[in-house]
Amino acid sequence: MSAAEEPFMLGLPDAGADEAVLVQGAKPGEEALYLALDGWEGPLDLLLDLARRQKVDLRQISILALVDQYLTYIERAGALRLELAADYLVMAAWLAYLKSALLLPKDEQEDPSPEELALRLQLRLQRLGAMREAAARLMARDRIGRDVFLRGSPEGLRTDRKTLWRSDMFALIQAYGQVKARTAPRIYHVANRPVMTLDSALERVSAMLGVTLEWMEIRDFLPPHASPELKRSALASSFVAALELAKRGRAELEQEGAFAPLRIRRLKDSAAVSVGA
Amino acid sequence: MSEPGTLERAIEATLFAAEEPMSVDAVASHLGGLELAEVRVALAALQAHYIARGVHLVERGGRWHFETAPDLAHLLRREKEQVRRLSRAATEVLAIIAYHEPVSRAEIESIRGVQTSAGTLDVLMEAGWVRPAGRREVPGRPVIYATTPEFLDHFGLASRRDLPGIDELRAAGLLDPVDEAMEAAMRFEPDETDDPDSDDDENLAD
Amino acid sequence: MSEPGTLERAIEATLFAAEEPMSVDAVASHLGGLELAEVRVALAALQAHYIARGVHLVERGGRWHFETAPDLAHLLRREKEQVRRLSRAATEVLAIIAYHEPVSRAEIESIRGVQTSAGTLDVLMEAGWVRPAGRREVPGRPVIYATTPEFLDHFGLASRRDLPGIDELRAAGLLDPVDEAMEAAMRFEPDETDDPDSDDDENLAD
Repeated sequence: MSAAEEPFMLGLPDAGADEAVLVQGAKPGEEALYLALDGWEGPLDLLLDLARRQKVDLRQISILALVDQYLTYIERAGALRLELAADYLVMAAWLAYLKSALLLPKDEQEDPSPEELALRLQLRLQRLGAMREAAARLMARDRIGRDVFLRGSPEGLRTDRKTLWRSDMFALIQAYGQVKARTAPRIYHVANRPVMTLDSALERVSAMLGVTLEWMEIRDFLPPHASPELKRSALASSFVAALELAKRGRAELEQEGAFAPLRIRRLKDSAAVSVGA
Repeated sequence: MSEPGTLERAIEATLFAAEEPMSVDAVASHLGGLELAEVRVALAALQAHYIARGVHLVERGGRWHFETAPDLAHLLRREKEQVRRLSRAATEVLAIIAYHEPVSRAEIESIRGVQTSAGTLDVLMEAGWVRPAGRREVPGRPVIYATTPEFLDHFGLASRRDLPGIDELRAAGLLDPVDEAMEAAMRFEPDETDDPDSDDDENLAD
Repeated sequence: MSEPGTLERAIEATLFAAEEPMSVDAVASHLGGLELAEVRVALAALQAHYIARGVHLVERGGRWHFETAPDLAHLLRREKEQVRRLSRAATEVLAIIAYHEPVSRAEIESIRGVQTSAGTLDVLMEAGWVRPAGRREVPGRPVIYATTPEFLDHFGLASRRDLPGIDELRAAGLLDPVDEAMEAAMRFEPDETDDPDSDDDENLAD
């Protein structure tokens, strides 16, 4: 329905002009004024103006008469060789189509019907007319600075905000306590725990192995009167020491089963057992 | 002449001195946290007192201020008008926003049948009468526009309900979009249009 | 209430809207060349009308204007007091000054172990609890700070000697290891949370 599509939303920026521009060389007066299309903000504006000249309620406007008037103006503008914005011509073409459709017998009509299109145009003109009227009434109200005036030199109200600070003794001493605690020099104590180092275990185990060639249980290497903590440490160190001696080929280890006593004895051919040899 | 009460005098002095219109809230808090109800009573009394005088106390968009009586305009008009002259396009756009708010630019344009130049909305926003009021939740999320309290103030409107003819326009369906009006019109018989009491809106036909 | 006359109303509106006080001459000519005598009569009537109200019509040096009634002048400039709790940072600085006074800012910082923003000392001086107490005679001559009598007053101390000593603080558990105390402080921050607008020490919160 390209021909039936309403050319209402047109790409013409509003001129922002308050009054119609007189056509140069035309006779002054209404005719000339009316042909100056610059004075209208687009075809809808021109149509509304034409509709109003019918001096009837927009609801009872004769769309056919309106179409004729519009087309007449456009033709006269053309005859006067006035530059016409494209949208005026698009509107003219659409209105010519609408007119012919309105005059055609009903049964040959398409959807939407020309009556619907005409009604739509009428509704739009009513809305634009209503807003134009409303704008005029709005502008005519008692406006500040034109009709009513505010106090010329008001003293002005000032509110000075003042902060009352609040705190208390507890907050004060607590804060000081925290500062002192936060910044006090910190001393670290490292507890001296009873351990047997690997070095001393190696020394101990080698020395004791030198005494005999018999199998000895690893427990027998532990210091007899040690505290339980030291015993655990000594057991671990002595075990590692025994592994180390076995690796160096100076001792051999034997264990009959899991969790059975671990036994150790000096190898015969290593006569001199000494740490670090 | 009845003597004004203490509260009435305080509010009178406050609103006389204020540089901006003040809401009931603002008056109450300025005067040290009064009950809103008592402030309202005092404002009403003050308004009544000033009604006959050369200065009126008026409420505009919930805010109160003193201004000169409108009937004295001719005595007070300055040589240089302080009021900005609006182009016809701007007055129409302003009216469309005021009567339809919130409204998108496309909706404004569909009523006017022309594109709205960027400057037109700018002028209205610069005047402080129009503000962007969020976006419409439709595809494209267009910005929608509404009027401001300053708009009500400037045009002497207590609220949007005071917009001239708004009730009649609404009743006549002239604030509804064309599509809705079309539907309504199609539902009824076309002879609805020569409704005998359709002369109640002669403001629309000059 | 007697209705004001036309001239009275006109003068009322004129003086209300005037940006400067107006002489009788100026009023008369503004209103279209009235008799000075009738303007004077109307001014006197207006002045009498306003005498009981919150706004007065006054003459100063032959020129007339409206102004707030003298007994209501305090309404024009109001002080609003807002109580705020001292931030933790400020409390720490105050405590350090109280325990070590007189003390310079660099000394405060070295005791706190944190930089102290200038605003913190300002707040304490605004509160009236701290004052500059001269300069330390060392290179750079830094300003040194001390507490004020108002400080003792607010914290209910007869003298600074009443501040609990380090041993007493320790006994009260206030010198608990820093990480625990800090953790507790970070977890609860009771001072800060009930004071939403104490934003002056965000940067100091360590």
